[in-house]
Amino acid sequence: MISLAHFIVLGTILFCISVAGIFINRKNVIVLLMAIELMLLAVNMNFVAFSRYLGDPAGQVFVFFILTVAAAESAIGLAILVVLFRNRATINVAEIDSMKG
Amino acid sequence: MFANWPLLSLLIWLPILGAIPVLLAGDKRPGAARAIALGVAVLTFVVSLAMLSGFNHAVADALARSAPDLGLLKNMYLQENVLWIEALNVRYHLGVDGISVALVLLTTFTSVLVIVLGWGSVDEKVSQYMAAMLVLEGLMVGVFCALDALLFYVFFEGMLIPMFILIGVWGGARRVYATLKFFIYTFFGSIFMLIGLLYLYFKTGTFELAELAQVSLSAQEQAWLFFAFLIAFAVKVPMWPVHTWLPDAHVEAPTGGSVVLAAIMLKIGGYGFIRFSLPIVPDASTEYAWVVIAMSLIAVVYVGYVALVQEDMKKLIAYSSIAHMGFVTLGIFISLALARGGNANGAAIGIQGAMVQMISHGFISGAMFASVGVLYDRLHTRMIRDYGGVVNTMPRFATFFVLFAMANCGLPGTSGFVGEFWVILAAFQHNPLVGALAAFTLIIGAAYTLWLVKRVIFGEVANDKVAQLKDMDARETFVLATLAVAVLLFGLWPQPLGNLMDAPIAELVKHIVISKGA
Amino acid sequence: MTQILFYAFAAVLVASALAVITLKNSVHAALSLVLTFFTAAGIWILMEAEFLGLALIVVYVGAVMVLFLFVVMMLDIKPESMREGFIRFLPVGVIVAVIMLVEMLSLIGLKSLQAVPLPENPAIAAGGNTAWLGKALFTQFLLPFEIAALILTVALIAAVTLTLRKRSGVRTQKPSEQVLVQRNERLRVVKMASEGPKSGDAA
Amino acid sequence: MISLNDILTLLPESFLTVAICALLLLDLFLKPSQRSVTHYLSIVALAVTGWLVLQHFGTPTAFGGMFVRDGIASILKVFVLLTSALVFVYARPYLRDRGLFVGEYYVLCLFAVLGMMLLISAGNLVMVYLGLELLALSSYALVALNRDSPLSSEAAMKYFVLGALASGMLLYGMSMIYGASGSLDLATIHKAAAEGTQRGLLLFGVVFVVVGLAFKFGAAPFHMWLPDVYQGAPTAVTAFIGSAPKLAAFGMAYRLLESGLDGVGGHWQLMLAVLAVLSLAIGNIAAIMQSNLKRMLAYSTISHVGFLFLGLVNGQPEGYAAAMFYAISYALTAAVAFGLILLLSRAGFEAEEIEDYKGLGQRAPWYAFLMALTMFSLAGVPPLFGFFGKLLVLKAVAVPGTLWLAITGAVFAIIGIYYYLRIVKVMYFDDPAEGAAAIVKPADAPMRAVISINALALLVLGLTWGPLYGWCARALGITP
Amino acid sequence: MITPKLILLVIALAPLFGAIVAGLFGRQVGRAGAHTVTIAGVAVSFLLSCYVLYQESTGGWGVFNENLYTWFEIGPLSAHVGFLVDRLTAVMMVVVTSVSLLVHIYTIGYMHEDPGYQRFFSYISLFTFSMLMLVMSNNFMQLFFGWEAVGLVSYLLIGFWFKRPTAIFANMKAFLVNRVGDFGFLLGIAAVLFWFGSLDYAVVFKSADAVLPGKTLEVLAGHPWEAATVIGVLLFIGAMGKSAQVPLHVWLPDSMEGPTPISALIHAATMVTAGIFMVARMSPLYELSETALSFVMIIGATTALFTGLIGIVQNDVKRVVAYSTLSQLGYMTVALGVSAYSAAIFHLMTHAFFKALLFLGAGSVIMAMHHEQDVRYMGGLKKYMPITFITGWIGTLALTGFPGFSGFFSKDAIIEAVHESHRFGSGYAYFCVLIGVFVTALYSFRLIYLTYHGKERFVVEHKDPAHGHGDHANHARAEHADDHADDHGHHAPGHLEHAPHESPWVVTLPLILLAIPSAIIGWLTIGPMLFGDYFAGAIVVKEGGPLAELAHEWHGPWAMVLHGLMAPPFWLALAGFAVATYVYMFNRSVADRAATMFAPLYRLLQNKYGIDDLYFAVFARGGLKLGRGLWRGGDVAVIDDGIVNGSAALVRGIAARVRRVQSGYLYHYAFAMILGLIVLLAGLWLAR
Repeated sequence: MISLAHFIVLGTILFCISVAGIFINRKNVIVLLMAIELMLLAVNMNFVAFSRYLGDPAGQVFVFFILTVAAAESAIGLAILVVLFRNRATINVAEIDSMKG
Repeated sequence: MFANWPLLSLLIWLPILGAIPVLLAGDKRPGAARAIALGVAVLTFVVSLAMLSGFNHAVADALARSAPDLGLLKNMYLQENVLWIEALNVRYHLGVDGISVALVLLTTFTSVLVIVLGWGSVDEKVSQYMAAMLVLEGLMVGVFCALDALLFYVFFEGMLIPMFILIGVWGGARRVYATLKFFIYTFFGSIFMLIGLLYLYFKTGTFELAELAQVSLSAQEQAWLFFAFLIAFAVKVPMWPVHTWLPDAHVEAPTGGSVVLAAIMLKIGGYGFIRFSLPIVPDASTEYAWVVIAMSLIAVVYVGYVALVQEDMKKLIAYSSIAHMGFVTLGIFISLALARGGNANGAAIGIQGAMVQMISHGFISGAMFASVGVLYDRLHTRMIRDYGGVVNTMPRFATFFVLFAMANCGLPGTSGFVGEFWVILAAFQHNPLVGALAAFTLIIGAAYTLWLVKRVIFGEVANDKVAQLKDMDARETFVLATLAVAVLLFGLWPQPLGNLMDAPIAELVKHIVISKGA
Repeated sequence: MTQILFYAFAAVLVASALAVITLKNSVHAALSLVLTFFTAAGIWILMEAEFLGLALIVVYVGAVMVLFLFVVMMLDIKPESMREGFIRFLPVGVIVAVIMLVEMLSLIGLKSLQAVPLPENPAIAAGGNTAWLGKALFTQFLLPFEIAALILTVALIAAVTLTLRKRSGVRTQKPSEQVLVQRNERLRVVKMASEGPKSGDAA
Repeated sequence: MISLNDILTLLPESFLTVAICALLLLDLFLKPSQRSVTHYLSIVALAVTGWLVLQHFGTPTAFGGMFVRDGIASILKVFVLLTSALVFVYARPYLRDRGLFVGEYYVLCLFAVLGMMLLISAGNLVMVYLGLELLALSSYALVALNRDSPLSSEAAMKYFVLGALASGMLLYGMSMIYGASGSLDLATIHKAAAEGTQRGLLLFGVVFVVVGLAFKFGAAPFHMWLPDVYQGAPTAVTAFIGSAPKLAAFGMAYRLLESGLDGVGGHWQLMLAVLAVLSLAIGNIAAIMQSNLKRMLAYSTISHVGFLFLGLVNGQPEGYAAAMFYAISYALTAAVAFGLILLLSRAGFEAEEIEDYKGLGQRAPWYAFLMALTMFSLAGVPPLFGFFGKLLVLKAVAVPGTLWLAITGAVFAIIGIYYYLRIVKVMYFDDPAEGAAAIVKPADAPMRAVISINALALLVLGLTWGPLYGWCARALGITP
Repeated sequence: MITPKLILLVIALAPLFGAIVAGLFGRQVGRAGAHTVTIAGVAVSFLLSCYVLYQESTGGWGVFNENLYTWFEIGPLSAHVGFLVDRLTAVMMVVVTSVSLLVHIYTIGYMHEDPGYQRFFSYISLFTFSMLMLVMSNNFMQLFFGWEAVGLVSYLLIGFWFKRPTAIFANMKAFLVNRVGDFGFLLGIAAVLFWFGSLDYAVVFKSADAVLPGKTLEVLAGHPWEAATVIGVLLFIGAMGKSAQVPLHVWLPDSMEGPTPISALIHAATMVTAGIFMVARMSPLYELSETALSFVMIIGATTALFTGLIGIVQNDVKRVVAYSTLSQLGYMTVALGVSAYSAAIFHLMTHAFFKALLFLGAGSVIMAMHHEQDVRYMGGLKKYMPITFITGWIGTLALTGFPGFSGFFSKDAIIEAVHESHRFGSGYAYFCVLIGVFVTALYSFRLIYLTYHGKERFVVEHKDPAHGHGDHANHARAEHADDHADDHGHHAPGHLEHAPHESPWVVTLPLILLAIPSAIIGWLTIGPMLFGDYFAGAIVVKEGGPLAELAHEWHGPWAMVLHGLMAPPFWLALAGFAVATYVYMFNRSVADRAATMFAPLYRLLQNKYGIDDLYFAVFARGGLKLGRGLWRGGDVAVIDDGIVNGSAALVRGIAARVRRVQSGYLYHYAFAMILGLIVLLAGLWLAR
């Protein structure tokens, strides 16, 4: 039978992949957003697993909220992205450094 | 009759609040601003005289009632004690003993003169200048009256703001550097004291100086606290090697600023040693007295030599101030060592000497800076080489200047002599070598002062500028004459000061001999 | 059986996740993210979290990813331009990721987790996963539920505020005006004097 | 089940929600010229909410512990509402000059306020998360509010991505805590943490939670977003996110760390200590070199966060009280600071370069004076408000064991003093630059009145801060 | 009611009153008013002093010792203003007031052209007051007051012509050198307080024998010093400053920059003898330390001989007299050193008269020569100014100790005393004082001859009215230009507009009045003062002091004169006289040949043994160098640039680096966060 550890490890791996994605990718903001979605997925994975193994609905309810918020979040994120693109005609992260120091 | 008025609060808040109408008068109407400021300052001075009489009455009553000796810092008069921050048990606790009274009087007295000095020499942003001066006065009085450590600290730090502005706005060419240096230096010193106080609060749950004086502390705690206090007050005094802010500040500050700085602010350092270091950490102070003594002696000799070669009059006087303040710290810590050595009389002489030295240095250095100001207002240079033979064109000024110079090299009959003499006597009893090094000031002090006099006052008229100098007007004469009277008075009749400070010093000596190691 | 499925799903999941962050073309990345979500949903269903599994697919694949693709299309970014210097940073990323993975795994303490027994699924008693969740959601978690609604409102307002803008020079029908139109705005009756020859002005 | 009590307990929040929705609708029917109605109504809404917060009805907790209403919550909420109201007042002229005087600004701000209130009252990880997101999402949108400004959108982008990353980490931590304690309810977690079940997993989660917190506060090394956002966002927005959210962040920290994870205090206290020192160092040192006032204030914020953390590292009620007091004092001071920038800026001229303040002492003595007060307060010079915040915090750590922290704080305070004094220096010691007009708008009397009061309050509170601290202390159950 | 107290107060305060009136209200009272009031004041105190002396000598009063005013009183330490008047004091008072009075009168003539007339009178009266306070003091505190006060006045008077660079240099030098002495003096007082716990003479002297012996001070470990020696030496350092003993003698010759009356009053008759008086006063302490006394004696002997030698090669009238003063002070000091205190005081008295006489005479000559002071441009003045000439001879005879004249008695007594003494170094001292006699005679008669005898070495030319009061500036800068002698200053040395003439009576009268005691006072007073017990009680000498020895073979002044004619000093003096006569009357060339022959020696004397140059190089230049080093090296370089600004720069440097971390790139920010996370995790990992 699959133990809780399996799921947690899976979640951890996902988490690390998303982290790696965030700064391997130095160009495309959209991919950054996707990486963040991956991170949330990892979190959800943990919650589901824990809730299942604790036999407690709270975890899964939390996942439900996370999904909701994540949707809202990506909506706003993409909106900002569009505004940025309108102003800069690019979403290349390497070119977005007008404020520094 | 005044004994039961809130005189101290009056002394603190009168000038501070008095600054508001001065500001309202605005820079457009400098005349009004000056008048109001002078009025406020004079009034404050009058109140401080009332305070003196009230104090004397109170003391007399206490003696009449043969009130029991409550112990150090408890025999305070004209006390005002209100709970300020009840969560931290911080109290708005004011009170004075002889030591404070002397210094408060010095403050109010000097402030009047400073306002009068600024009357003519400051002509831009007059109202702001006067207001800053008044605020400064109030805060300084507060420092000398506070019996609650935190209250003390608040006044102690608050002073920096007006002084910062004074130097920065009305200062000379490098004023920004000077004033920032002044502020950060002092802030640097005091913040460690703050931590020390907080630690004490953690130990005792109070900021009452009298309580703190009683708390027992381990040797290690005392050592830490001692150095925390040392940094704070050494910077303020200032002692070598943290003295370098003073010359810059003095050089750049407007005349009034220099006078206040030299006459009063430096005293706060010495006062701090007497109010904090000695009572709270007597053992550590004894153990590390040699450090302070060494620093003071360096101040006397090293700084004396440095003063010798200054080309800027103000800088020279600034360095001489450092050297003279060296006697204050020397006297204080010598006495500590003596007291621990069982020589209470010697200790009393030493601390008395230190205190008298503080007061007299207040007059003398103030007078010296005022004199330089008089010259500066005319030629707008402080460089010694730009002067020479001033006596030919300004005989009256020259007379005063020579008098103050003589006081500065501690000629008997001037107040400058008394303090130094007593401190040297005490120092000799501690260790003849220390005494000898201290007495070296007789030579080096005379050297730099008289050389200054020779180059500035005597000789042929150096240049046409000097040839066109006008002698002092009534206002300047008034200021210098007043100071001259003070200098001679306390030189020939120091007894009043002695009487004023005898009791608290005796208390202090009695206190510091008791080890409080836990 | 479940084990095999789990490992299969997990493998695909990780692979597609890696694809998301490595693929050159944003569209491809988005699609592989979709795949990731599908497999994740599968795993959840393995864990008897059916509702969330389906919700994931509906919400993400159905809404979020479409939104992503929409934006990608809208901004039409050149794929090749978006991947320069990728190789350069790959090692750093890999190293960091690995370090983190090691740290995390060693800290989580898998031993104790393996020991955790799988309890009888309470959802079954509650009449299915959905009912089980629903009950919790609408009793204990009512307040958060309301707040989630607020959050969505905010998202709505925000998105509109940021993106909606009135373009000038675009002709559109204004029904409100069409409805409110008046008769006299449509046709104007012009009164004019009748034509007739007059004495004296014959040319 | 929901009782009337739950509703009553939640009355302030509920009212605010209703008010927001009402405003949102009302705003649709207002002509731009009537926008002031929205402005004043939203201030009224905040005021009424504040009044409701101060009423003593309802129960300490509602919705089965989801929502906590205790003394701390009330204090923090009151000041959140107060500072937000202040910011509204200060922001109006600025917004009007830049065509940003739109209903959305107010609605989003109010939503953010609501988020803060919920965050402050959160009794459950879910509530923490949702409150946080409500706040965060509104803030993202606000930063990007000026759609035509490249800087704003860039700032928003950075803020958004990093924020999402942070909340991802926070969630990951929460999931671990959930796994360890078997509950999302902070009270239960508190118990579990105390008992030490699944300690390893719990601690593992704590790390991520602390990271999430640090990000929200802007503590180094999770501060990177802060300077860019402060600089890029329209000043009106900077003023908002620069002041009130610090209070909310403190509330969040208190809920998570004290109410939740007190049992493993030793660990997070150490982490906070490290972050505090880092923030003090980076904030103070980096601020020295700044030429943009908003950016400088951003770094100073970081350093202040470092100080605030000092209050938390001992996990003692006194420490929390001190930190809370510090947060309040900081929020009020920051409001003035940004308010003055708003006041001095005008159409086509952001008064955000330090150079712009040359000779202000001559051009606008009164505002220069207020700015000086603010700077000295931020620098922590008595008798100003800011000093006493520092005092209390230092007092909290000036005990055997953490004395080194006090000394570190002190040393960096000395470095910090420099850049605040620099502003005063520029205003008073430098002469006005060529063609620098009298830069105070004659219009908008209420704003000038309010900001004057607010600035003078820094002085007055400096002399009479006792009751305020007493309030905080009582809220944390300290009996003087 | 006339009490002694009142009388003494009047004596002290009368000059002070004069000084205040002349000083503060000089413009109001005018010149005449100024000198009238001051002279009146001094005259009063002179007469009363004589009365006091009479009372003391006849024992009418006994020892008067009272405190008049408490300066301060803290705990045990109290300092008073009080008078201790016994015979010693009385003698000093008379000497001071009498010389002062005469100098006052003399000044009327000498300074009559000077714009600073009132100021001058105010100063000298002030000086008289300070000097009286010094001698009448009954405690160390007041002694030090007077000590410093006379120093101040001397400072002001040397620099009286404050436009002269040389003058203002000389007065600073004088003050500083005196300060070196005071340095020791003050420490001496501190030591007294340390061991006696009091500053009152009476207390200290009474308990001296009980307290001091056995007490030691160990400043350098392993080198205990006797208390008595420490006190003695320290106090004597003060005396060395005031009384210009080697090596602190350098200020006195330069002090001749001051107006001549000052040189007479302060730098010959009174102030410089304060040191002698002080040691005599402290005899109860000195008697307790052989070491201290030997020290005193050797210093004195050295001064007596070597400064005299310098006098031979000086050409400035006043400087010659100044060096002779130094040498005579040396004699007094030697006397102290052999505990012949009364001899010292005796010589002090006689010296006061004849040295004042010589100085005033020199002044009179200088006036006649229109402020030309160089003897090489004088000569043959006897026919122009007979009174000055005669009195000058009397003074010289007294100085050289011609039997019968006052100087003879005092000096011979000292020499004999030294001869009798067996103290360490007395041999050397005896040698010095003997040779000193020869040297004294040599330079004294050289001076006389060069001044009054021989042919005139100055030219009288009648100046055309056109050139005269030339522009102020150029010759005010000229070395010897007095501001009140403009119309002479720009002349080639030795050129006079009109022939020299005898000075007015205000000048000659004091000369005459001084000549009388110079001649006879010795004869009259030696008996009681030296060999009687006149100073008993005032001066304490251990059993078998040299004077006691001498007292045995004392048969009255006449016998002493006769005996003196056989004694070596007389023959030495005669030799000196002979040499001087031969060289300067008949064969001037010898002098020049000698100068060339012993060139090195001559140069050595010319440079005053190079001591001045040495001091200037070491203390003045060295001090400045040191100061500059400490300032630039210590304050500026290390503390300011190093620590203060250095740390600021350091912070700024770090800041610049820290800024660069904030690169503006999103992925860097994210990277920072993740790094932070990793670090925290690692920390936890380690903490586990």
